[in-house]
Amino acid sequence: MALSREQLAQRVARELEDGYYVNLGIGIPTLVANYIPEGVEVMLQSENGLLGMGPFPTEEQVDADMVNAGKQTVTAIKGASIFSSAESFAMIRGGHVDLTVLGAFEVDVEGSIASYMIPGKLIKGMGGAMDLVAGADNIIVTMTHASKHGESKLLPRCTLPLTGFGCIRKVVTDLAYIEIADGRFWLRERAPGVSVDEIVRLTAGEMVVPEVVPEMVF
Amino acid sequence: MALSREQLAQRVARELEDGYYVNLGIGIPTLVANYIPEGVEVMLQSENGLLGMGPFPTEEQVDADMVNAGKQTVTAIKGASIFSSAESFAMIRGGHVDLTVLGAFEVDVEGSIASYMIPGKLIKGMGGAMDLVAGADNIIVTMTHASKHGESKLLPRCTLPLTGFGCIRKVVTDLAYIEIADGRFWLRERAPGVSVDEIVRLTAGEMVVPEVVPEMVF
Amino acid sequence: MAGFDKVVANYAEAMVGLEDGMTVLAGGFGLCGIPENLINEIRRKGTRDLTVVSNNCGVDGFGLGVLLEDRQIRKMVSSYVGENKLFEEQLLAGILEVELTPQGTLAEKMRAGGAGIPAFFTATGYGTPVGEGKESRVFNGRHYIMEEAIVGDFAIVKAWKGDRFGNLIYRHAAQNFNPMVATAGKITVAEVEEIVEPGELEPSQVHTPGIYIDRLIQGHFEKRIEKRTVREG
Amino acid sequence: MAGFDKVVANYAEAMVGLEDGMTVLAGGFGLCGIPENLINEIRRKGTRDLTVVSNNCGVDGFGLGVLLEDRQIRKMVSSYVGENKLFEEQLLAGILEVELTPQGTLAEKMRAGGAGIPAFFTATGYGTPVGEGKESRVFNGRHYIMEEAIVGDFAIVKAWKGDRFGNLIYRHAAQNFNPMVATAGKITVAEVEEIVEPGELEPSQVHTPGIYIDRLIQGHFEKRIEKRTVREG
Repeated sequence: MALSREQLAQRVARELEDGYYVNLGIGIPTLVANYIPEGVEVMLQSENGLLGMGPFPTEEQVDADMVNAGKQTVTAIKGASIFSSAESFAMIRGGHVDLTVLGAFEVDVEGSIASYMIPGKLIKGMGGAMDLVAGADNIIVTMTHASKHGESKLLPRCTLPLTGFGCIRKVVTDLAYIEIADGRFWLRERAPGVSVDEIVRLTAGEMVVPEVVPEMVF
Repeated sequence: MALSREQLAQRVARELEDGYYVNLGIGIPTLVANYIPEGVEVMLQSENGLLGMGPFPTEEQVDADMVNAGKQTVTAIKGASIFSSAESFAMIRGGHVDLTVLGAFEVDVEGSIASYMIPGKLIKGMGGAMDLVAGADNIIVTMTHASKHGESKLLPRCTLPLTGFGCIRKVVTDLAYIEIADGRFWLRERAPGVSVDEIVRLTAGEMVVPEVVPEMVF
Repeated sequence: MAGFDKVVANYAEAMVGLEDGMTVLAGGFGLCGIPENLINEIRRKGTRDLTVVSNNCGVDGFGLGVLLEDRQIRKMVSSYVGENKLFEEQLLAGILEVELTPQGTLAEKMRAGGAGIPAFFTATGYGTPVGEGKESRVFNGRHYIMEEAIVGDFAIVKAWKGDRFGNLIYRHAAQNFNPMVATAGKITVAEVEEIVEPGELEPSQVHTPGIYIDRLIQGHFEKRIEKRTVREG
Repeated sequence: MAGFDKVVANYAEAMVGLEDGMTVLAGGFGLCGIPENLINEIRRKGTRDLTVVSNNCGVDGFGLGVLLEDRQIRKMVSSYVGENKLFEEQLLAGILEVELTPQGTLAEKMRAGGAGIPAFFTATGYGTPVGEGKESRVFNGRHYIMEEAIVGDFAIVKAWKGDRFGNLIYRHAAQNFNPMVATAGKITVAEVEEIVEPGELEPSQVHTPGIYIDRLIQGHFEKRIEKRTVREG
C-alpha cells in the first residue's frame, strides 16, 4: 500500500538526528514535526527569520508579529532567536541548516528538482524554495511517486522549469525511499506491500535496484 | 602664516552641516570634533561599529568593551547605536556617512589619495581608510601642503601607492582650501597672510587660481 | 529638521517627494510587519506607475494590495504573490508586470543595495529560469549566478519602537525584510508603534541604526493576521 | 552532545580538532572583544603553520600576539598590524607572511563566507595595490573589484552572554568582528563571560543565533585596554 501523508512524514522523520537544525516546507514536510523520534531533539528554522519555532499558539497567545514562513501564527521555544530575512537566508545559503524537507512536482536522476511553476498555470512564485535547495547539503524531497494518471515524477530529466539544479540526494515518495547518486536513482526501501516491480514501472528515470529492497516498517 | 593643527580642524569644521553623520580619522581629523559650529549637531561614526561616539570617559566610566576605531576608550551619547563591523562598513560603503575627514601623504588632480604606505618603510596596513575613501561622496583631506623639505603633496599624480582612486574633492592644507574637479586643483581660500604665489609655488599639480582668493578668517 | 530629530508631523509629510514612476521598497512578510499606514498614504496620494519591491503584495484590500485597486503599481518585484485575486487579474490582463525573485536573493539584493555592493554571486537560481540571462561562474567547483543590488527611490518600513534619531527595534518576527529595506532607500521612512526618546533604546540592541532613517512617524496599526492557526489551550 | 547543549567542559575540549596548517578566524578589534582564553589554548596546544584571519594581531604578549612567540602563525590576514614589535621582526625576517585587507572588505569577506556568497563586488581598493590582480568591473559608471569570501577551518569568538544553545549577545563595542567570524568557521567556538539558560535571552535581541556555534565555554577575561584615554571627571 502506498504510504499515507502521515507515514510519509514518519519515514522522513527517521532521517532526523539529534541536534539537527531543520527547515520544513509547507504541506507534508510540516507534518514531520509530529514524528520526531524518541531521544532526538531538533530545532525548526522558519525562513522569514525564526530559529526555534514552537507549536501553534493558544487563542490567548496569538500574536500578529509572530508568524512562520507559511504566514501562520506560531510560537517560539525557549532558546529561540529571531532575525532579519537576510540573516535567515545567510544561514540557509551558507549551509548551516542540517536538513531541509520540501515537496516537489518532479525530481530527476541528476538531482534536479521542479517544484514551483507549471507553465500555462499562474505563477505564484518560488518564495524561499530556490534558496533552500541551493543552500542545503542535505535535502529530502517528499512527493507522490506518480501522478493520478500514473505518470512518473522521477524522471530522466525534469520537464518543468527547475527550482534547483543537481541538488537533491534523497526522495521519499508514497512508494519508496530513493537516493540519487552518479546520475541514477538507487532504490533503498519500499512501502509496505508495494512490490519492486510496481516501483520500477512507475519510475521513468534510470534506477538501480539492489537484490534486497527492505520494506519500511511502521 | 600656515594654519596650526587647531586652525586646520577649525576650517574643516566649517564644512559640517546640521544633521551630518561624520567619520573622523586619526590625528588632526579627530580635533574637528572640538570645533563644531554653533547650532550644528553632528553624530560621529566610528568604523569598528559605533554611531554616536561621545567624549573620552572619566576614570570611573572607562570600559574595555567601549573603544573607538583608534582603539581609544570612549563613551556613547544618548541615542547611539552599536553594531558589527560588517554593518559599520555597510553603512560606510553604502554612502550613508555624510562626511569623512582623513589625513594623507599625497593627493592628486584626479582626486586620488595616498595615505597608508611608503614603500621601503614597514607597512602597517590600511585599516578602514580604503573603505572610507571608496564609500563616501563627501571627503575632506587634511594635511600639510608640502613636506618639511618643501616638496608639494598636491601632485599631478600620486607617487605613493594609492588608498583610493579618484575619490577626493576637497583638501584643507595648512596653506589653503582647495577643491578638485575636472582633473585640476581649484584654489578656493588661502590661510591668513599666505600669498597666492606661495601656494602656487608649493602646488605641483595643475591649479586654477581665481582672480580673488579670499583669506580664511579665524 | 533640527539636528537628528527625524519625527514628522503627519503621513502626508512622511511621503513628500514620492513621484510617479518611482521604485518603492516595502518591508514586511505577508501581512506581518508591513508599513500599513505608509502604504495607505501612497494610496491616498494616488502616485502611479510604481515599481514596488516587497516579498509579497499584501492581500485584496489590505497591505500593498490596496495599491492595485487604482492600478498604482506597474511592476512588482517579489518572491511570492499568490494571496491576491486582483493581482492575478491585473497580471493576466497585462497591466501589471511581475519579476519573481527568490526570497533569499531578494533580501540579499536589498542588503547589497544599502551596503554599496553592486553585485554578488549566489548558487540560488542557477540552472533555473531565475538564472537565465545572468552571468554564471564556478567557484570551488560549484556553479553560481551573479545578482545585482536593488536600491529604491523610497523605502518604507514598520518597526516596533523608534527613538527620535530614527534608531529602530522590531518586534518578534515582524523584523523580516524591514532591516534591509531600511538601508536601501534614497529616502527611507519608518513608521513605529511607539516613539521614544534617544537613550531609551540600548545601543547594542538597536536593529536599524538611525543613519538609515530620514523620517519617522508614530502610527496606529490594525496588524491583520493572514493565517490564524491555533491549538487547544 | 545531547540536543543543542553546546557547553564543553574545558578549553582543551573547546579546541579539539585544531591541527597544524589550518585557517583560524578570530573575532575582536585591537584587544577589544578578543577570545583571549581560546587564543591562549592555541598557544598551549602548540599548533603550528596557522593562517590567522583577524583584524589585528594583538600586541606583544597579549591576544594573538602570544601566538607569535613560538612562531605558530605562518600567515596573517588583517587590516592593520602596527601594534606589535615581534610581528614586525618576524615579517622582516620572512618567517611570517601578511595579507593586508581593507577593514570593511575583511568584515564582508567573512560575512560572505558564512552566508554562502563566494564573491562580491566592492569599490574599496579599486586602483590601489589591493585591487592588483583582481577582476574589476564597471557598474553604473563606477569601478569595482571582485573580492572572494573567507571561510575558516576554525572560528573563535568572544561574547558577553551565551545560552546553552549557543545564542550569543555581545557587550557594547566588543561586538565588532565577532558576529561575522562566528558564521564563517567550519567549527566555531565561543567563549563568554556568562552562560545562561535557554529562554533568558530575548530571541529578537540575540546577535549570533546558536546555529553558528558548535562549542561554548565560560571564561575569565583580563580585558586589557590598548589605549586608555580619559577626560577629567
